[in-house]
Amino acid sequence: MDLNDTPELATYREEVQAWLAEHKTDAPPPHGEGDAYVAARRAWQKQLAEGRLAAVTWPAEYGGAGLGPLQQVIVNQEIGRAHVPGIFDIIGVGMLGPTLIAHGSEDQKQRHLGPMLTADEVWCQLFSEPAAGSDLAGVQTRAKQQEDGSWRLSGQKVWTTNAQHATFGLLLARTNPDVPKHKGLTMFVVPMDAEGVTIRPLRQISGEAHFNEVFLDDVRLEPGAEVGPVDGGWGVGLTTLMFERVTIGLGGEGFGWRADRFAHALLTDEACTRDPETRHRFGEIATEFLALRFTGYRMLTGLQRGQIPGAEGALAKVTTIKAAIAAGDLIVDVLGPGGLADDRFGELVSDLPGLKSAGGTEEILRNMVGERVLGLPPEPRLDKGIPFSELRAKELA
Amino acid sequence: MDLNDTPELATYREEVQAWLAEHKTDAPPPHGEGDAYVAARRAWQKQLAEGRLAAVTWPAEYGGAGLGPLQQVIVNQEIGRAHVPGIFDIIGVGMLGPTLIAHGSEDQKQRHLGPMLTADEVWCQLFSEPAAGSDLAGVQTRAKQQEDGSWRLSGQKVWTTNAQHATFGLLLARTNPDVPKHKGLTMFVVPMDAEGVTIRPLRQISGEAHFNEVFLDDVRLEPGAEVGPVDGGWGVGLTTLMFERVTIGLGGEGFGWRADRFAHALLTDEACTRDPETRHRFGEIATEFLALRFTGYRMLTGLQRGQIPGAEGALAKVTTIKAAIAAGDLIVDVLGPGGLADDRFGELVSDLPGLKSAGGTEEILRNMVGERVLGLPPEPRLDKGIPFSELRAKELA
Amino acid sequence: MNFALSDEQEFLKEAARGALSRVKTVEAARDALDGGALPDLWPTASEAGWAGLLVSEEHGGAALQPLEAMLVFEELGRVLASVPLLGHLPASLLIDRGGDAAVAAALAEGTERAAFAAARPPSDIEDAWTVEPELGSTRAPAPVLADGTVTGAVHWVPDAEGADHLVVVLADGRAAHVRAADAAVEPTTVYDVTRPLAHVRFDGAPATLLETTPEDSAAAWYLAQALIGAEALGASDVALETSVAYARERHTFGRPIGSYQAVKHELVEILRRADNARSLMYYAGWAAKDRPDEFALAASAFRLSAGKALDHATRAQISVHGGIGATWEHDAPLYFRRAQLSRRLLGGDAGAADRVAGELLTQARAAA
Amino acid sequence: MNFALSDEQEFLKEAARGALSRVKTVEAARDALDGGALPDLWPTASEAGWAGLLVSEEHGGAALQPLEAMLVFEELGRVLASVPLLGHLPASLLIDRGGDAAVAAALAEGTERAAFAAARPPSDIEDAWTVEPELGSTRAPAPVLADGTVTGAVHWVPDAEGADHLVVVLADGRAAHVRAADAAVEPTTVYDVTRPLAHVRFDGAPATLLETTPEDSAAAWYLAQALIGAEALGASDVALETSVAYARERHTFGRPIGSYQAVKHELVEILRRADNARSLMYYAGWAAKDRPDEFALAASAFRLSAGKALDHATRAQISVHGGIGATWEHDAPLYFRRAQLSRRLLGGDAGAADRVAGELLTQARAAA
Repeated sequence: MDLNDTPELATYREEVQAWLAEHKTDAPPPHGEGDAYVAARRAWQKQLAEGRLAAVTWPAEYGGAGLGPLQQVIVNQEIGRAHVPGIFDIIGVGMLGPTLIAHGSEDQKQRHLGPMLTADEVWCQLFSEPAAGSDLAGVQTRAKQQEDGSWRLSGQKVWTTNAQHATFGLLLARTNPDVPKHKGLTMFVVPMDAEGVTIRPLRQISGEAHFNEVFLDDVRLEPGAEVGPVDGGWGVGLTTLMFERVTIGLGGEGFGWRADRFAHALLTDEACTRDPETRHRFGEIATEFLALRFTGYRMLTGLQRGQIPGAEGALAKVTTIKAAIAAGDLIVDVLGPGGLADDRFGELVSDLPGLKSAGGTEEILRNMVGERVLGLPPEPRLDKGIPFSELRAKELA
Repeated sequence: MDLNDTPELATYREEVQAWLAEHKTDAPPPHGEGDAYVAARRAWQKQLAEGRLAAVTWPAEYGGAGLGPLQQVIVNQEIGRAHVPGIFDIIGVGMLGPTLIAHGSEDQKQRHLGPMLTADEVWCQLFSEPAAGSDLAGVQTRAKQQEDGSWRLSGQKVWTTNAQHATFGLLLARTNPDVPKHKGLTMFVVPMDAEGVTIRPLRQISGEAHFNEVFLDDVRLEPGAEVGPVDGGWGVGLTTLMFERVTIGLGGEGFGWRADRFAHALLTDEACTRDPETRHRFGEIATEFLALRFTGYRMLTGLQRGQIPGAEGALAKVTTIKAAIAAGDLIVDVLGPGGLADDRFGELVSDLPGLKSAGGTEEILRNMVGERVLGLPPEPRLDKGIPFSELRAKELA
Repeated sequence: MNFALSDEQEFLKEAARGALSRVKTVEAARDALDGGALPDLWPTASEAGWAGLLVSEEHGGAALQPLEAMLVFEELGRVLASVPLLGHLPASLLIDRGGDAAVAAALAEGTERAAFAAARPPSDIEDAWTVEPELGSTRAPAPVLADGTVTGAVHWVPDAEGADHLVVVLADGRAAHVRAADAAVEPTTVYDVTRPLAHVRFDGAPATLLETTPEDSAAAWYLAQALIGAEALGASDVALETSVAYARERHTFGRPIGSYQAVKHELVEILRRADNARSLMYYAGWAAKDRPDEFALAASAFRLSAGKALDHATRAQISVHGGIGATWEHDAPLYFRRAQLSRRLLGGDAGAADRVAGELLTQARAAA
Repeated sequence: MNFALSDEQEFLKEAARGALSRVKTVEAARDALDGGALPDLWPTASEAGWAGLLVSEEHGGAALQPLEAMLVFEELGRVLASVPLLGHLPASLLIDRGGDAAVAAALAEGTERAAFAAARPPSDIEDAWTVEPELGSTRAPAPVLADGTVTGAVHWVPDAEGADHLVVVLADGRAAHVRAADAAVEPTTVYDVTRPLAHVRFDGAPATLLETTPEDSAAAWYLAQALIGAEALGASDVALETSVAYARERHTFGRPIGSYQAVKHELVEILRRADNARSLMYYAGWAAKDRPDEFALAASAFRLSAGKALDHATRAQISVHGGIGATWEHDAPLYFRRAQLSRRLLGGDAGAADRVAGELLTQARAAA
């Protein structure tokens, strides 16, 4: 039980601190709005990349630092302490880049990883669809190969972060509807400026638009746009989801959902800090956030020993959302209607019900953990082995 | 919106009051232990029967008063006000008698209803089995008809109230294992003193034995012991369950689970009655008990208009258990370890987790309401149409 | 014994639903979030006779009971209709009982509007009449009357904007009538734009003491509690209906999502809570008429039960609908906003829970 | 950074599990409900070195850390083993630091036993050292020391029966050593017969003031909190294991019940809570050693998290098992009894929640 750095890590931390001390004056503020701010964030990611702090765990040959999760955490911690923002394209560098490294062709790696790392090209993830959320393998976006080996793409994607900034998207499409649904999918690289791509912002309860809808109307893709084998897209997608889970599982404190922050909020009403019920509710919420922090350290210890992350991340996500919802409710209960008027808390209350569905609904996560970790039997699956085209017909019946 | 008696009901209430005023001196105390007490309770039921207060809703021809649910409630209320116990054999008179009236042969009615009503013969319900709880149609107790038309019965029943006092039991057995499970069941009248019947008390968490296990080892039943058609037992059983649901749904206050009782308990620690959290928790619990009381009046209004009870009863049962558990927890939280030492509350805390399963688990009740009331689709059923013998083989595999 | 709605009451509900169906209130609620104007439903309310629902016949009202008012609010809640009756009805009740007859008649007719600067009655452990604070958990003392003028502030007052008359409950529990023009009314909305609120400040405002008792002021407070509850119950029913419809038709893994226990049981939980709340609405309605001494308990229990039912229902509605349920275009967030503000209004659901406990503990002490 | 157990710690757990596996402790717990005697596991505890686990080497102890003690308690909790270490370990810690060396050595060896008449340290809103009352929600003042004698009462003291020494925390936070023979120890058990308790009354009992600080007394209190948590975590894991096994093999409607979402999600909830509690146990163990100023927060959070995990786990265990889970013959009720008493012991889970809030609010005030 030891949270101290080994000598090597301590040295690495000093190097990171030194780099940040030297460059932090170039950094934009941690939060901001508008195109100019996005541009500044992209420029700052480029600087971080040059300092080898943007993709700590990527292999050196692709511009990463070729280091482990502990070094990644040290970078995150020091970036936090320096009060500067981290990389802009978390989805690209954190999830899609690693997917390309694992499944992409050498050409794709050479062409895409560099600009992704420097944020010269931002990426977005085009997996979810209106009718394929929990059941991701149910994607209906259709890709048909042409005589010349090129592809024609039609369909609709949703919940796409950064689509408006993205040069490329990693897209899951159905290439063969006449086989069971997991078997007829292929992953593609899509240029977001291609003809037929339309992006529409999707507003949340709070009015903010953190996501987009992306419409694909007979979009042409060059031959070789596929990532991994044709009809082998499901396996490629699972890699992305695995990296997504690590990011979300360790991410809670990144949103600023921390016990100390909520304690600070309660102090705006000193009287409530003496109310037994408020203290009891806060104590229980804070306990969940503390648990998340130290679960994070346990996950890291596992990652560093080469264990593949999975269940803990799923449970951590459930706890994160549950605790953050309870925290928002408590603070607004204490402050009254005026508390809802405060954007910090009003938005917290507003955004969280939606986040329950992001990155896998709670039901899906609990099924996954129940079956993979506890070894409980799965639900009867009525869609097993049935060609996708038949399934659709059944649903529409 | 009117809770007053109509003139006729007011008159009936006065008659009931008058009868109770005259006879209450003969009544045993509402609670007690031991054989002598049981004997006194049975004698008291006999007196109530003579006063036509034991089976208010039974037809007059079978010794009932031939009246409606409102009169039944008036009798319950006045018996409560008089601080005398009600009938002893609630299961017989409340659920099994009505089942015989609906499905029994004229001989069975003539033979059994009279002694049941006077508690000269107490009855018990032999439906549940160790492997057939939620899934009642899965009963394995086997009944085989002999050349002479008699039956041979073997199996095990569980959760049987009053088995130790019972002269007869109403038993659900499998008469044809080679058809789907709902189709091969038959209902029987079983003499509890028959050779091969063994009764074993089943202790609860609290140490009390409210239930029994009943073992049936090649028990012989006379020809004509079946109630309703052979292989038609499922329909007969549903009748019993419907009457059971009414009893449970309206029963909460019968257990003494009432907001006022718990308020009184909290007064043992005056300090807690000023604690905001205790007040908040109690207010929420009390609100559920109040809702149950007035849901009861709504159900009665429906019954009196001839509506068949069902879902409301199921939801009322869920609320009753949920609120009673919360009440026990609150009181013991307030009183501390000494509260658990108090039998009233210690037993409340102990018995309730078990009662969650009695009369249908919460899951089963929610499925039922979701499908019958909200019209939600059922779960895929893997046992539909499969002969019972095959199902068993699969489970044991 | 008959514990169901009468035919007249059923008809009142249907009529209200019909009248409200002519306006796209839910769409209007969404547009209002982007600054759009809400439709003026006051004419509808006046024509339907809701303005004078609780005013006596001698003042031209319908002289109906709180239960009828709750039934109307149930319908308003179903469609998130913004009609300033939450302020008007309790205020008109008090004016009718002890105020200017001409004003009472104008309020009944709907040619003038009143709002209610409510104060929460004392409890078994709190002996002051208190009002909503601007921020925080400590309730503020109610305004005071001295030589014919009222001084004090009441925050988050529903429907005060555009009202002609204010009925303000005073620190001693009596109620006074103030012309809205004589008070400083600072309109505001927060989170749920269908609920117009205001900070109302009295700085020596000329006032007429009503010939009503503190018991009348308390009845008006509990009436407001019951109306918030009825509105919540109506909204909860819609959240259930839309969620059930979606769960029947939306498929995942080859099955309708409503066939999965997690979804099915969650939807049944909405029904269970709403069913309990409905029983308590009937209790509150019955008590208001036949058991006035139980109205504080009944109205508080109903408001708590319905408020918690709506809070749960709107969260379930969002999660059953998946991501789409949390988008601007969907109705679910509008019902969620209603739930979140109502939960904290006029003492809050938590205050209602405390009041239920207080009433029952008082009974128990008396019985002991 | 390495946030996992060391090989030595894993070995300590395995050794404890092995030692306890030789006694049918769960069966004994059931028989004890009918008046049977519990097996005396003190010899096992002494041989295993648990008695001197926290005593310094100079007094013949193992000089291990609180985390090691928690790991042993996790194993005790798994099998509901009744070993009087909850009283002995905190008491031996204080005697070792500031008491009679010979006594410390005897406690380390296990030839003599000590119990801990604990007092809860002051918080940000409560400035007194308080002890458990006999009944009710108002905590009592800790005993006082005057001219060498202690006077006062402490209720529900674990393991006091049969102890040779009592360490009592005083109203000023210091700790005193009293020979058990000089105090009135009234043994009692309530609900969970595997947990021997006692009402301890000091009526001018001769006492020796320990050379320890109030900080040491506080550390002993939080150690006891962490031990209750560890015990609960172990019991929760067993509730999960037995429930999962049953859910995989028990069929209803032609499927294992574990394939139904209602059951599956409930079992995952046990895992989620236990997993959070385990992270906090590591936090408490790490803080005890490397961040003493965070031990109050860490131990309280761990006790709360593990206590609530066990409460939920034992209820789920009973309901997953259906009716059979609520019968005398089944183990589930024994774990349920453990959960229900532990929840209310030594300040209770609720007290731990309050302490978590108090510690964080204090930090926030300091930072503000």
